[in-house]
Amino acid sequence: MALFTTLDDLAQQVADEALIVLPPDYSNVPVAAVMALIRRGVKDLHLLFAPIGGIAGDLLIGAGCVKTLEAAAITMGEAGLAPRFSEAVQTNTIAMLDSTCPAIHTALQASEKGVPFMPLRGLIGSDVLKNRADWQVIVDPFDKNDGPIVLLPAIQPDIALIHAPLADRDGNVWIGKRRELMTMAHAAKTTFVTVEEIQDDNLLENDLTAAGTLPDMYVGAIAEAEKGCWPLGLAGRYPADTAAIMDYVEQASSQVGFEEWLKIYGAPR
Amino acid sequence: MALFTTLDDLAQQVADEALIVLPPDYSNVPVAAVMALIRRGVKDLHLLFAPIGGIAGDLLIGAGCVKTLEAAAITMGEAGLAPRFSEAVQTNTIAMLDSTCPAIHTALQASEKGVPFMPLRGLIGSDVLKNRADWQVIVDPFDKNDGPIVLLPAIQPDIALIHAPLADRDGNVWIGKRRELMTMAHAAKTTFVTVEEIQDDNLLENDLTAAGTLPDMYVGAIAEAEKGCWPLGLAGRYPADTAAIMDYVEQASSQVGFEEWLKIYGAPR
Amino acid sequence: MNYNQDEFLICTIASLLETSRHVAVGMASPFPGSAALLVREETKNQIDGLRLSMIGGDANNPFTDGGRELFDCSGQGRIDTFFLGGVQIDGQANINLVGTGDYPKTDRRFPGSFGSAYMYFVVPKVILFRPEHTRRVFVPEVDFISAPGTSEDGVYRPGGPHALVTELCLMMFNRERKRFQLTSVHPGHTVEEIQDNTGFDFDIPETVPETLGPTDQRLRLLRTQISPEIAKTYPEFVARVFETTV
Amino acid sequence: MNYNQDEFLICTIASLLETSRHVAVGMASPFPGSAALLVREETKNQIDGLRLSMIGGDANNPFTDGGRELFDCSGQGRIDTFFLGGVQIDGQANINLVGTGDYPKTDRRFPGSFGSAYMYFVVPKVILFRPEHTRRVFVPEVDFISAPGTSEDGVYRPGGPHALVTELCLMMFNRERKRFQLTSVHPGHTVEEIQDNTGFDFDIPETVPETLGPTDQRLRLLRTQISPEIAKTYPEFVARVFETTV
Repeated sequence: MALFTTLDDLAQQVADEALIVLPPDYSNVPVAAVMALIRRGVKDLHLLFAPIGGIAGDLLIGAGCVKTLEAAAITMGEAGLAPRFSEAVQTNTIAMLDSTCPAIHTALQASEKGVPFMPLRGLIGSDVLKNRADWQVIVDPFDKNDGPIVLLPAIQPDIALIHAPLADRDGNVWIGKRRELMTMAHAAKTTFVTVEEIQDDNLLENDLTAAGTLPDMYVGAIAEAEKGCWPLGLAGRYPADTAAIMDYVEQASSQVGFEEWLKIYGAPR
Repeated sequence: MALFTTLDDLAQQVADEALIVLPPDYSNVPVAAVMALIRRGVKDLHLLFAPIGGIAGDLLIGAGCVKTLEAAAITMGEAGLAPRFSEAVQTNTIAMLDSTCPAIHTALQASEKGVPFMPLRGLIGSDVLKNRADWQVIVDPFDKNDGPIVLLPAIQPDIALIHAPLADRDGNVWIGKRRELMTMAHAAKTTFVTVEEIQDDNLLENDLTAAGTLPDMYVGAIAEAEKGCWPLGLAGRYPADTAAIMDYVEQASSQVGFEEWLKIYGAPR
Repeated sequence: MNYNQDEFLICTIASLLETSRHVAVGMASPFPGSAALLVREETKNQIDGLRLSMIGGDANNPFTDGGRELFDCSGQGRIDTFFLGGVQIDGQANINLVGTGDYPKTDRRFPGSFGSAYMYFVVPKVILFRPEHTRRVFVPEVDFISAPGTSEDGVYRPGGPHALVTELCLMMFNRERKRFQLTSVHPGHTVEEIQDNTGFDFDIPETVPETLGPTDQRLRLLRTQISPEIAKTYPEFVARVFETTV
Repeated sequence: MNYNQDEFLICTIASLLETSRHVAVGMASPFPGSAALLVREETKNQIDGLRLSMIGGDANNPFTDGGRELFDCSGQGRIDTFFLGGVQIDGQANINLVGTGDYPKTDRRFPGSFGSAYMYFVVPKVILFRPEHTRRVFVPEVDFISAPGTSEDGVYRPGGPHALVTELCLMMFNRERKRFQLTSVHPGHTVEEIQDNTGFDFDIPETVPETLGPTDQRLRLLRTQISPEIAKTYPEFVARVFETTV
């Protein structure tokens, strides 16, 4: 597999039924890659957000690509509820694994460390816990008086799918302080990256950029995608296109409106 | 407590019997601060290395500041064995908690996450495990056939003591890619930092520096200490003074020689 | 000085933050964010002034260890005040952020539990903020417990509900009694109106004062210095709340 | 072309790396580091050429997540080859990096176990490197098990000992038989000499070949391109090993 590829070829490499992890809306969401996945017609994804999703999740759900969704929330932020997500859950057309933010971070960290589980405080008495047959509650073996504690099984995604401002020709990717992308990449079997641009200088050889660089050993494919987060923003590069997001929420309130939106904005750019 | 202080005042704020965590030799070791601790006459430290130590540990042990030492190793690298450490363990004058690198990283991560323990693979059948009454072995509750797995209790240091090239006037500290310093600081109750220099520009407001910055919320004291790692090096600033380290190992082979060395090099600079 | 409802709510939240040391503000929380920015500005010259950490944008966001740092930091005990809302909230301060109806087949699905199932347990002072004060929101029992208001003895729980701010009133939560108590009624509203619009029982003291409105000084600060700051994270909110008043 | 003992050892280790995909090199490991750099250079134009991650310095060190990343990365199964040594090594490939005598009151204390108690379990191919081949090192039973060579059934153990390189010979470890087998004897030494200097039993095939010396091409590469590269991490080592031969 060539490390450097095109957006649509990258999407071709995502298998049906794959467990894909996507970043939260504030963190380098690869919307252009999501559009390419929809064009490729990917099916039955197990989609995980680390830990909350927005338009990327709504798009994949609306396009019928998702079988199972795991997230702490799906929200369009100030623009309101996520329309395709809400309808899909209400009509039971996707399986929803409701979680809570730190549980997803923790389950990814478990995979990052190669351990089968990790503990997490809280959760006891919540219906989040009650509905997760895959989670366990034990008594803290170090202190029997410490009360019950939840153990979360590791989640190992097949693919972490992220966007970044910059990669270098060696396949290193600059993510800056968006370290959830680092955890996602470490936890996943491989990471597919779309980038605004590719530079010649090696990111690891400069102390300033090295601090925010995902090393190439975790990266399986890189494709250029200018404004690859649109209509979401990319910190330090471009702001979110709030009008476009508002417009999406309105149009996608019906499946017909969603499909029309997708016809216009989901085409290759 | 004033955030910005002097080296010797910083050392005054370290209480006897404190649990101090220090970084490994390749990562911003605050040797000047260690000298200041020795001048202050700190006693009965519980000294933890994250995860291995070198001259900083040997100095504190030789000067009689350490009651308990926890580390995966103490080594002078190419210069040989750590003389004061070896003698102290052989003559049983310090309590040694032998560990292994990932166990220390993991125990600090547990504290970072605010959980009482974390699991770790490996270890089963080793004498490292056999000699750690504070560690536990359980059967993986998710998969009874997965075999035994070790649980490590969280370690919360009172103070993480580190050196860094740069801080800003708001108390943020640039550590670059030396992320073990981040984990140490998150895990510890507070972090004391010596720095080469202090700049006016806020490190968090620049995307490039933010990626490698420890935020001020974790920082309890900052003191300037030029060449604060000497005789060790500081990546990107100055190399290790190999001759001085070799000289130390030779002189410190006896307690008398050690004390003479300390008289010369341990004075305030 | 005149003020609108949103400014009043921001200042009511602010009054609850005056003893806070480190306030964290989660996603989609412009009111709490504004209130915390306000108190931070007011206490900036104090040694123990309010520290604020906001996620959801780069402004006023000190975190450099990814999305998990807010939660790790809270687990370490570094954060003493946080905010949560609820599609439904009941009299034991259980909150539901997931949806109404018989889960998993919700009648109306909302975003999800976010970090509530954790933060409610570990942050000492959680302020519930839900402007809409109706029986649709304040129900006898929530349909889904995103995070429980109280826990049995023996459950590790340094944190929990502290207060509830709505468009009608301020309530404080009594952890021993596991009940809310009405603290003050917002100007123009009555105890009876609050009872009519609340689906659960709560304690009502003999005399219930009126919630104090914002001082002119605080309002001025909010409109001049805080609104551009909050706009960095919530531009739409600022355009809506402050356009007619500045 | 003439070569010295150190160059011979580096090239012997290199011969074990030819099928490796991702080699990690720990602290204080100049011989393994040199060998891995050599094979990386030789395979750099292959699609599946050797990837190398060295800690202990900034050169050839790709890690950006702190000291734990090497271990996490190994736990993820990304690293297939690692190196360990031993103050003592026994016939079941148990290694002791802590000291001799009755722990904790060691007669002679060495640095400690480093990451061995973990890496030996999770890295598929661990190469033991210990130049000194004496009965002081190769003992019937180690005084302290920093990391065991083998584990009982049911213990999670994708990794373990693969080979042993000393100044006298190359042995391979047979995990089923839980024993070393002599693979080749270095030029100038004999099977008998190895038996005399080894404190444990090991398997000896009927014919034991001589370890192949380095090719001229490999030696030239080592001296010209690899020595400056390894000097970035181990300057003293390079000064000692290569000064008389370049």
